[in-house]
Amino acid sequence: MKVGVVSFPGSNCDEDALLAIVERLHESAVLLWHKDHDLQGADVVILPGGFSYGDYLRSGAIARFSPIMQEVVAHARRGGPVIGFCNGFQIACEAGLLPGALLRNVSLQFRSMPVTLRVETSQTVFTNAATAGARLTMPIAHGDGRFTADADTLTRLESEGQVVFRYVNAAGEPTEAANPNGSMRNIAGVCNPGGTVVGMMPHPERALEPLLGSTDGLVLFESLLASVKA
Amino acid sequence: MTTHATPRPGDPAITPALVAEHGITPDEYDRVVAMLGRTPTLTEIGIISALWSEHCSYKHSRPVLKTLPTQAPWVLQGPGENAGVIAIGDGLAVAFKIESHNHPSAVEPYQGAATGVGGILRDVFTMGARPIAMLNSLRFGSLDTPRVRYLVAGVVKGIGDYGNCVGIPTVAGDVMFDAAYEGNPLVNAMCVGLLREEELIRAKAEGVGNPIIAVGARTGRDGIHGASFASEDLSAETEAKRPRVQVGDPFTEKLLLEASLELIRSGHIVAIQDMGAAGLTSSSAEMAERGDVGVTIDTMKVPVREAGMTPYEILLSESQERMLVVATRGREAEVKAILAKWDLVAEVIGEVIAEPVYRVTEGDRVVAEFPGTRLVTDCPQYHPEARESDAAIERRTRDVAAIAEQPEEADPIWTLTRLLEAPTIASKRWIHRQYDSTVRTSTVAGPGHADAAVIRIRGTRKAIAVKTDCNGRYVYLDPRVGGRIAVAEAARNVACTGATPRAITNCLNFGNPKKPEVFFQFREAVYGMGDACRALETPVTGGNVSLYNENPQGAVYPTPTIGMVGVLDDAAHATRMTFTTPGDAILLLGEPREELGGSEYLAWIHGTVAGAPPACDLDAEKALIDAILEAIRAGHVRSAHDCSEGGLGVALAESCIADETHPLGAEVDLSAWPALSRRALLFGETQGRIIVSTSDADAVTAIATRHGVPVYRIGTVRLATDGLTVQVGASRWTAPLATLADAYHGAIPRAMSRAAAETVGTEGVA
Amino acid sequence: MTRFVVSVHIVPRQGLLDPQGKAVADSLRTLGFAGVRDVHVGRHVVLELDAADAASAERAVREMCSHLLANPVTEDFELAGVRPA
Amino acid sequence: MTRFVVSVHIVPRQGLLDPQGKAVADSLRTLGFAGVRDVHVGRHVVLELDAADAASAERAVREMCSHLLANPVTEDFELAGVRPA
Ligand SMILES: Nc1ncnc2c1ncn2[C@@H]1O[C@H](COP(=O)(O)OP(=O)(O)O)[C@@H](O)[C@H]1O
Ligand SMILES: [Mg+2]
Repeated sequence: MKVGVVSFPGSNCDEDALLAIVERLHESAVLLWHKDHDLQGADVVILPGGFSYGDYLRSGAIARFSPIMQEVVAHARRGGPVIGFCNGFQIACEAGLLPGALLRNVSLQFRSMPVTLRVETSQTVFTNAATAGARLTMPIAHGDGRFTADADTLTRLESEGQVVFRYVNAAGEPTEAANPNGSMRNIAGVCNPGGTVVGMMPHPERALEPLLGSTDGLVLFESLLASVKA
Repeated sequence: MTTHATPRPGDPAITPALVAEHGITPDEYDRVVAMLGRTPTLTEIGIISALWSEHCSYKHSRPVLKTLPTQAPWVLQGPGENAGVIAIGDGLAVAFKIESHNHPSAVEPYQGAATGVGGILRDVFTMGARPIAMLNSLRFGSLDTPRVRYLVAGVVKGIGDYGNCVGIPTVAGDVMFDAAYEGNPLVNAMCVGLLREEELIRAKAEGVGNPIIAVGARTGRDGIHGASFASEDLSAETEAKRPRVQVGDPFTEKLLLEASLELIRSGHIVAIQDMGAAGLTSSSAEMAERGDVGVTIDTMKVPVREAGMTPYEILLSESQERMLVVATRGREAEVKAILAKWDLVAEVIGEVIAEPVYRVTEGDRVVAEFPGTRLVTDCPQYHPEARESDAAIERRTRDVAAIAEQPEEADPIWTLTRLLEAPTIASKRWIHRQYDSTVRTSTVAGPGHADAAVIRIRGTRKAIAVKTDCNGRYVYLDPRVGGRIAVAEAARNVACTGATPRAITNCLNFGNPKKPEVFFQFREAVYGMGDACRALETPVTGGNVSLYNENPQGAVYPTPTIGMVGVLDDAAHATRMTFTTPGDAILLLGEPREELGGSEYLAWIHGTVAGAPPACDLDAEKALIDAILEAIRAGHVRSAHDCSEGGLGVALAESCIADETHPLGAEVDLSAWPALSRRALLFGETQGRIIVSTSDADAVTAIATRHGVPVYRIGTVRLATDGLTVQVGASRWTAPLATLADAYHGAIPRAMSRAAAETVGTEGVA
Repeated sequence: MTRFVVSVHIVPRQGLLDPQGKAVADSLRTLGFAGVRDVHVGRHVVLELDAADAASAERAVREMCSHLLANPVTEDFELAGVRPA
Repeated sequence: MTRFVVSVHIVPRQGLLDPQGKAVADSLRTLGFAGVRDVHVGRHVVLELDAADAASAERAVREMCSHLLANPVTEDFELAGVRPA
């Protein structure tokens, strides 16, 4: 498997994502430069976290127009796997790869802390090795994570199984207190209808080693490996 | 030699008033005239005012700073560069530095703090190091006032937004609240970077004919005279200087970081320096001085943001996110190509020259010219008078034992709960959850988890531990002892995680040095730091002096903030502060004494800052550090937490509740010290003590004893539902953990929730 | 070509949660401005651009808004003014 | 008491760096809007409030701006409109 990690100007989790693939999964990975039009043969694209273009106008708004994004969108349209973490999720929404938008946290503050997620579907390229209902702990670190969509979109997401993760408390319930950013219906991650494009605010690439406190992010990468190798 | 420079048409005449406005004394002016052999131009006056400001010249502090120890086999770069550097083995090195942004933050907390972070980042990456961690040391007045809450909210958001955007984890720090900082908050930011030893680059201009290149953001009119502004007392007039604030652009900083590291690795450049305080002026003059070469700069070639900027403005602008580079002649195109890749501008603006002058031109007109490097070296040095203030002596010698207990103190749980909600002691989570602490996937112990932050070094088994510390109250009451404690506490915190303390950087926040009592504090505190650095083998590799932190109400507590760096040979040894396992033995390393002076207990419960601060026995501190390190490395230690503000009682409670997701109880018997008053035993801040939890009390006891460290088994870790039980003699009290945790974790969020009304103007960018 | 200054308002779509507006309203009331009923915070973007005439400046800015400046999912925009620079 | 809608523009002070404006301008040019010279991004605040008359609504909002809505160090504000709700 070959993973392409896009480096936008202002990406700052691109190296973390690359090392996750290379050091933890022992698969090959390359950085994809935003000015290029070349996916370098990547089977999978990661849109990493960070502050692309400073997120100055709106998170992800400017990055979406990078030359490389045309190729990423084309790859996704062909059914190629794409996952966006944090800023990558915001970019994917802005680019129309995923529905909805990510607005300023309801607290109006940046939030950096571990959260508990409930896996809502295993029918995606990135969650097929997990069981629906499983709980995962991993860090978030964002100021604009409040997932928002209109009522019709929300209904469709729920009925089509496109809600991938929800913020839950220790008992597994999606309560208001467990929601770090005020997202609608505690949504932490969503996917496209085919389950090939996933976006999520939390950072699974920061939860791959016991030394760093959690290995719960591994299941996403294992799922990916299983689908790509299948 | 004589130098030549002609005034620009329209320049004002050089009058005593104009000279005074630039903060230049008549004596200093005479020195300038003697140096030049003529009347200086306005541009030259501007240059002198910046370079001879306290901020750039250290004219009041240098002789005292020279007494600090700066050497050890692992020190690769001591004071004098953009940052200090120590070797950590495996061919790797760590660059680190702390800097203040107190004055800008007092005026505009959001931008002031943000640009402070930006500046210290640049200091580290200009050494060739990739930043891997940020710390912040903050001092504010009482959270009861709206202005303070506004400052706290703005400063924290500014620090967070900048570091988060650049993508450097902010992992540790320290915060204290005291009325002494009311008008003068302290905002000190520290950055730590990692490099390979051979990548170390110094900011030394070399090679006649080499081009000097301005890199990064364009120069605007912002922050003109920030450096001399940082050297004045805050007053109503300062308010009028508001437009001088600078606005930070962390996105450009991130690009500049990547471009600079790529430049340094490319081999196309010989030197690089941040255009920090006093901008182009100080960066170019300092680079020339270090290389002992001449330079010439044409202000018309500097990329500007606004039309019509004068040489004076261009030289003194403190626009952020800019660098000055000396490249190898003939490589200009390569340098520009690297910057262009990152969408940044680079323009050749000058040259290293054989002629021993510092020259600034505007096109063909020479607007400033100084002989050789005398612009830097001729700055006067002052040896101000030092005298301890009577007020400090009076406070120190007050008999604090005579202060009567309040009736509620009959129940020490009441006192403990009050102390846990003192903002200085309470959890700082409201602050650090606004900081991305896990980006770069190397944070082994982040803020609030351990006495210091632990960052693993990829590709090795190693990790580093970092922490800032300083109790300004101690320094105020006894500067020498307070200076020692600041270093000792930082070392102890780092050692509690399992790291060997290796070196410090420091930020000396004091009042007006021309006042004898302030200079006394300064001199004695630095001597105290030096004592401790020698005893603990942690030399000083750099730092920053911030004077004039005072307003008409008086000076801040003298606050020599210490930034300590330690090294763990095995990241797996990283040890946290909270209990982990019911049934573990709780040991106290070190000896409680009857020391209440300078305590948070007196300040918070009794509103009194008085008494002698706790003694600091440096030999005992060294033995304690050696003992805890040996015990941790032998694998015997489950948690380690030092006793600081709030003493043994608070440290025990923190060991139970600091990790909100995993609280544990404890049962503790402190009957072994019948001679001590109960409040000194529980809340006195005797130094040199660590609480350890262990499954092998005998092994830890044997190690401590071998190092000559007193060790006591004081209790056992229990389930959370058992609460915290403390027994002294025949009396026994139990506190439910929920009560303690609510006080500790809820205090600052509760205080700040009142702040919503004051913080909207601090929005900053999205 | 003439230089024009065009300003646009980009506002959160009606009915969406506007925490910033709410925080401002709460703060204002806390500060004693009891008459405040409701507050909404949007963006005010001022563009200086060269165009053949006012109409084409306006057309260009509308296009910028629907392309980049406003998020079609959550925001509405309106032109607030076009004038020669 | 009448209900008024007052809108204000809060813009970065002239001469100060406006990173947001710069990023947007750069991006618009990259998108092909070559005529864009300069962009500034500020806030557009719409307040609904009860006041005796338009003049006192305006007075109140000016006070809110200098107290809370605009950062006096880095921003300027201007009233953009007052109308009955
Ligand atoms: N401003 C801050 N930013 C990040 N972390 C902080 C800050 N202030 C305190 N912390 C963290 O909170 C914990 C407790 O700090 P402190 O009370 O200073 O410890 P100690 O009393 O042992 O020196 C440490 O992990 C420290 O790094
Ligand atoms: Mg503490």
